[in-house]
Amino acid sequence: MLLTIRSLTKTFPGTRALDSVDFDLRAGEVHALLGENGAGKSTLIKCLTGAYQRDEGELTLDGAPISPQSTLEAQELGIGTVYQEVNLLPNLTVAENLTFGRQPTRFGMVDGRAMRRQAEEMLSGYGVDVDVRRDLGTYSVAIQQIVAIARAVTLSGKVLILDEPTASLDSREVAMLFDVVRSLREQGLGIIFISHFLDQVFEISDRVTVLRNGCRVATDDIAGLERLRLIEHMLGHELEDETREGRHAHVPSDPSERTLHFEGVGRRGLIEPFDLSVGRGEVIGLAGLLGSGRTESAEVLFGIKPTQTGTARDENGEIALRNPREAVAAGFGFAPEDRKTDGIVADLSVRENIALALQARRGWARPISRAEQNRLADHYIDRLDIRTSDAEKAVGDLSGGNQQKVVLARWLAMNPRFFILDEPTRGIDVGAHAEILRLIEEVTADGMSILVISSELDELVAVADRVIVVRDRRHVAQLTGAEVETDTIVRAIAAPDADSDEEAA
Amino acid sequence: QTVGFSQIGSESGWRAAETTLTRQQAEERGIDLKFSDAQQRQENQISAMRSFIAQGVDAILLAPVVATGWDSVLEEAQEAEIPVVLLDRQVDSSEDLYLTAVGSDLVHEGEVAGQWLVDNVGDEECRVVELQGTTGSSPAIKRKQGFENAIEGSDNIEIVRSQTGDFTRTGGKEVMESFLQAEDGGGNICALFAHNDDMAIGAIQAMKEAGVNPGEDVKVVSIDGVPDIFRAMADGDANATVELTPNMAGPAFDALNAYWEDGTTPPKFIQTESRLYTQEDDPEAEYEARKDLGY
Amino acid sequence: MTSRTLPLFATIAIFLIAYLVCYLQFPAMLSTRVIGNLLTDNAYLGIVAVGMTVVILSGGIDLSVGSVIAFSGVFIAVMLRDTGLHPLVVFALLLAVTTAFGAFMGGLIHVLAMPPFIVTLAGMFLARGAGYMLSVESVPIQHPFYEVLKDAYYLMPGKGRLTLLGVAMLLSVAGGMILAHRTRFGTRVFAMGGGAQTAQLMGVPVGLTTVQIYAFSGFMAGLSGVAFSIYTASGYPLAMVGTELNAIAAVVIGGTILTGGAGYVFGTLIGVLTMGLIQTYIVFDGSLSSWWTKIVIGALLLMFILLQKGLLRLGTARAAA
Amino acid sequence: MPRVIQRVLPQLLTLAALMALVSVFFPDFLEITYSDGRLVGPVIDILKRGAPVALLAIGMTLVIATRGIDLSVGATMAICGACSAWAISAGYGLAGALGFAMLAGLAAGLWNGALVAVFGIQPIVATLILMTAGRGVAQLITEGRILTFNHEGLAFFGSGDILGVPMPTLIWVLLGVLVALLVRRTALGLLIEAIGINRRASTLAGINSRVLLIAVYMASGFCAAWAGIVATADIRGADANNSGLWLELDAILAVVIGGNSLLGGRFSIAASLLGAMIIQTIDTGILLAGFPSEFNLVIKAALVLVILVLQSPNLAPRFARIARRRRGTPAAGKLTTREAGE
Ligand SMILES: Nc1ncnc2c1ncn2[C@@H]1O[C@H](COP(=O)(O)OP(=O)(O)OP(=O)(O)O)[C@@H](O)[C@H]1O
Ligand SMILES: Nc1ncnc2c1ncn2[C@@H]1O[C@H](COP(=O)(O)OP(=O)(O)OP(=O)(O)O)[C@@H](O)[C@H]1O
Ligand SMILES: [Mg+2]
Ligand SMILES: [Mg+2]
Repeated sequence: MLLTIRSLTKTFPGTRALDSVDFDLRAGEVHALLGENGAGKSTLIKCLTGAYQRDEGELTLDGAPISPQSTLEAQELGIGTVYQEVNLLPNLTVAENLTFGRQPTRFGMVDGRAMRRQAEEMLSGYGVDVDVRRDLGTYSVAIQQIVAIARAVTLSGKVLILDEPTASLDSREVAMLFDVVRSLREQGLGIIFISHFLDQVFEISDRVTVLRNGCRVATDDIAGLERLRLIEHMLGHELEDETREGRHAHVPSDPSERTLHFEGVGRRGLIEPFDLSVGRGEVIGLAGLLGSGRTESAEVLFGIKPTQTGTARDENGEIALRNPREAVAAGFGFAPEDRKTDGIVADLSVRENIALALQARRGWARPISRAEQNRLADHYIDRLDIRTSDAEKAVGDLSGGNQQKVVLARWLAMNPRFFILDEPTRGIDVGAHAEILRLIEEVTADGMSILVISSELDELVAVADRVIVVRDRRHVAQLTGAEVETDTIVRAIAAPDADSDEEAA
Repeated sequence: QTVGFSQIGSESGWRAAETTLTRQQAEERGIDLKFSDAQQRQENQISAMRSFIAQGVDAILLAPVVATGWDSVLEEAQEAEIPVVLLDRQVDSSEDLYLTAVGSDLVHEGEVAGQWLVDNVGDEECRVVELQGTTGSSPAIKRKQGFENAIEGSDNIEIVRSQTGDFTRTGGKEVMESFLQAEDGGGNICALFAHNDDMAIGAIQAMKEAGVNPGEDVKVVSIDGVPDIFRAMADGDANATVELTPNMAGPAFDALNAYWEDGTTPPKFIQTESRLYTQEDDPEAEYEARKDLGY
Repeated sequence: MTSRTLPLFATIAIFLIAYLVCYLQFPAMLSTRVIGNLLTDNAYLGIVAVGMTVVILSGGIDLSVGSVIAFSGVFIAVMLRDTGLHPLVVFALLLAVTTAFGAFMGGLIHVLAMPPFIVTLAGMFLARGAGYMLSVESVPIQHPFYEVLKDAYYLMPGKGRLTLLGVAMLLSVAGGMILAHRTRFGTRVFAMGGGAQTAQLMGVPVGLTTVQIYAFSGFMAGLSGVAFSIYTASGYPLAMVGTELNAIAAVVIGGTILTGGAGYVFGTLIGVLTMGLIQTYIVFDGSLSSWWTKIVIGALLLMFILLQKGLLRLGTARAAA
Repeated sequence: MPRVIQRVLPQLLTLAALMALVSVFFPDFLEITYSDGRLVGPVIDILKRGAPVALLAIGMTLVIATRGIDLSVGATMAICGACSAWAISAGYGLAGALGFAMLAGLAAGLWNGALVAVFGIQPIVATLILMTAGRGVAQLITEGRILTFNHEGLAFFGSGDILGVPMPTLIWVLLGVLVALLVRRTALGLLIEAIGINRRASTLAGINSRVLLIAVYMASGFCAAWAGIVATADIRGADANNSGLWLELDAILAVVIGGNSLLGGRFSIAASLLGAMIIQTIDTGILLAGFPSEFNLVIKAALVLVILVLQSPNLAPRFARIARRRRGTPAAGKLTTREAGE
């Protein structure tokens, strides 16, 4: 056994995040760690790498007891880790991030050329085109994710830990990552893989361990394990109708009913001017590769990066969208892609985070009463199944997926008429995933219009009435009705530049 | 003629008056005055002097913030053949390095104040509280020293409390309040010696508010001779002040003019008078005479 | 020119333009005398600002440096007066003391998880208080070795002096540049400025690095104290009040971001020279009253910062287009 | 225990300990007498002398909650004091004097707020500019002299008293209560905390962070105006050169001793006010104890360090845990340095 964990326990004020968990990792296996949001996966990892101090429990590596007090110590023991949210330094260059702590030196000084060479080598297996001399922060989340993986792979002499590494990657990059993981497995590394994508789990892992509420509920070989059974382990009950029909089959979209119109909105250097009309209760999907300009489209629509061209109007005339406040006033909502920096207000409680946007709209002079806030918080904690010890817990202390739910709750409480969701299910477990899709259905039935950005085409197919394809910062195609199928979307994304006749309406 | 003037700063009304008078005196004599405010920092004064030298002025007036550390810049001035006149405070450099110094003797000021107290209390037991200037500044050190010299022979006079009031009214008032608290509501205090008038004025207010009668219950003696202290004397709240004239530039320009004309070297120290004013000296008139001098 | 170097170039450009403006008004501004003075008169500030740059790059701040410089002056003067030690020995002792003091503050910051602003504020009181306890008065330094140091200058054509102090500052800046931009320690500093938690997860020994950073700042403050003692040949506990704010302003004008993680040591040199230029300009003009001096310094400071912001915005806009 | 009390408990304990310490050196410290219709005693002195720092700390708390800092409050104090003294001498009467001072304070705040929120200059630097230039402006008004006035009405704000309680004390208590009510009874407190913790996310949630930031700096200027009025009224003159000199540092110290994080977010005005009183107790205690003045700074630094150590976020939970263990309740999990959460 390469790595063993025995009766690991970790308590936070008000929460027992891990309750005497056992875990084994063999050399040369990929071991998936599964569980709902807040089950304790990330906590387990952090206790293992010394980022958190555990309360109880023994760790052994290669038969010898270990007790890393810091991540540095863990690195030196040969444990390389990619943490859930990208944990690299945006203000350093890619090369510095990759070689951090082990930069080649000459006469005590960092040898820049050798460092660059080393960094380029580290990245060579991943098929990305990156200038390692540029600041990491200038690259997208996806690139950062890959850099983090490349770094962890190099550091992992014995164990590689990947905490939701694929959350912001598209299928091409996932395939590339899995190639790397497979070759590491062949070299005899032990790999811990955390993901909410069961397909990926089945594709790459040899064994799975399932956590629920901080306890280990099962460890099994993947071969012969049934998908539904696995989900049952995770949720503690069966999942109701996990797979469903795409809804475009049910709701035909009639262009004449569209009430919200954007004409020629765009911004130089970010996204070329595009038109968009939205109908009541309609769900529009935005598909495209990483960096294609989906997020930018959303930011322009929500006034974060104000439009330089074009207008927006509804039945009552033109609407101003110069900043998010005006967008909110116009009845828009926006759940951003990067919840950590753009979404949550970490030190405020779950209650306050949920009430925040509503309060901002009402103005400072009319506070939402405490009772009302409590009611709101309880309602959404219940409805979105937010796992928290109570509504007063700081959002920053919630697990990643639950933070995402809080951000959704904040906007649902506003009951916007046009709700933009950028990667709404990133890092969300299967149960909550289904719950969110159901929720979208519910609110659109009440008349809310939704724009969903997602890298998971299945998800788009499942919810969208219409899909717009974005490529190279341009809206290049629109798929409606029966065209909304995974294959057609993939083809539209990959189509060569024959877009002149296919240009979005 | 162009003259550079490196002033310490504008930390008090007295200094503002000195600046105003220097400008006035320069104007009267048709001298082009280059003024530089060093904001209490010696390094700014040194660099200002160097800039004056680089600019090639005809003379430099320097009111040094501190006594030490002027040798090298004075040497530079000498090499460039620019005479330097020190105003109101001294430096501890060699006398060859500057033309002359105009000022009063800080120790002497303290002695005059102390002597006045000695003369006025007679044989009574007298517990004195002292408001010091900014800790470490040369007026604070020298005035304290002079005062102590003067009362040395009188065993009945004793400094019982001494704290810094930073040369400010607020400081004087705050420290005096705590002195009053500590000394039985002021009943135990016979006299106050303040290193400058501003602190004395603050302390007078503190005494009045505490129901102590300044000038009678507690004798007040201080140094500088700013207009407000004369008004306090006129009101009977203060007893004595030792004047430090802000017109240092007049004698300095006179000395410079003589030097430019025929190379007369003035004496190395031109001492201004440290005159004692008491309530008998028609404080009302003194106030009127001073109130527009830019204090 | 990458987005990273943009602030640096903006700073340099503004400095050169400002110098040109000054020269047009006062041709004497371009003499070697003024240039020599600019280096010598700001040597103490330049040296301490290098330390401050490293601290700010790490996302911290050190308010104690002004007091530490004052303490250093008093320490040296008192030691030379009361003991027979050679100045070089005293310098070594002093640097050991100030470095230890910095390290102590760094340790407190890490162990107590207190913000550097507050810990170094207490340090500022403490260092000045310690200076007072050594001597309340200013103490002159009379030592033959100091004469040697003082007279060590190279007379440039035009009577400008390139002094030992000026050279020491340039060397400090060069050393700081190597330390911050070319060593692993420097990368750790930038990493801490990018985010302490992330840095910790990436394996930065945060505690040790914090101690090292403030120790370095303490060392540079001590060095600056030595320079200042040579400059004024005395020690004075009241000296250098508010120098920390000048140092911070110089660092910021030099294009370093106060929240840490981005900046250049060389920019700090330009920042220091810019501050010196403002001073010199005001003295050359010589017509400002005490209060207008303050207002004009503030206004020029604002102008530099706004110009820099403007240039940056222009630059990024062009890069985006 | 009510939440407010629980929040300020460390500050209360510190203050009590400090008072006990001063009493050792000065036994009559806690004595309060009533004479000539006024309360007299060292404690009353502290409540009165601490007014400027306490007033500054109110505004500073709000600014710090937004993750900013306001170095200009000392200079603003000087400007406002000068304005009030000038207005009273120019015959605008009491209302004019107070009005001009408050306007000047608000204007100073507007300037800072605009630099921070509109031009995006970092708060330390933005306010450093006014810190430098502001004192010049104040001196411009007074022409460098102490602008004295003879107006009992204005002087009342410095040395008057109502029912024996000194006016400065009443002013800071009143303003403190008003501001605390204003931020806690409305949503302002929440919104300020939100932009302090994550300005970007707050803006995306529709908060008008720009206006709010400006308002907060204006509040700080307003508080500084009152501090300036009190200081000026106290000595019946505007001392532009020295009024509020370096007081910004004491105000920041008060906020931090009050347990507020310099990184923004959660704040408590009551705790900051207690912090101001702690600082004033140290200052007055040093004066009363009668040490030579060279020791003032060292004593202050040492006491501040001790207080910081005791209140440190790393040590405080440890003390709390020990206390809890004494009471027999189970201890919470060990928290290292604000653990790296996701
Ligand atoms: N720093 C912290 N302070 C307090 N509670 C915490 C902290 N970090 C995590 N928790 C709690 O511990 C529990 C486990 O969280 P963890 O992050 O391990 O979940 P997870 O399994 O990784 O979930 P996800 O899939 O959403 O990432 C959650 O209930 C969370 O609220
Ligand atoms: N594979 C890549 N190689 C180089 N640069 C990339 C790559 N992917 C993205 N980028 C860069 O990242 C920047 C930001 O992309 P952004 O994330 O905003 O786009 P997006 O369409 O919203 O994609 P997603 O939301 O899936 O991450 C773009 O400027 C792009 O140049
Ligand atoms: Mg997790
Ligand atoms: Mg995106």
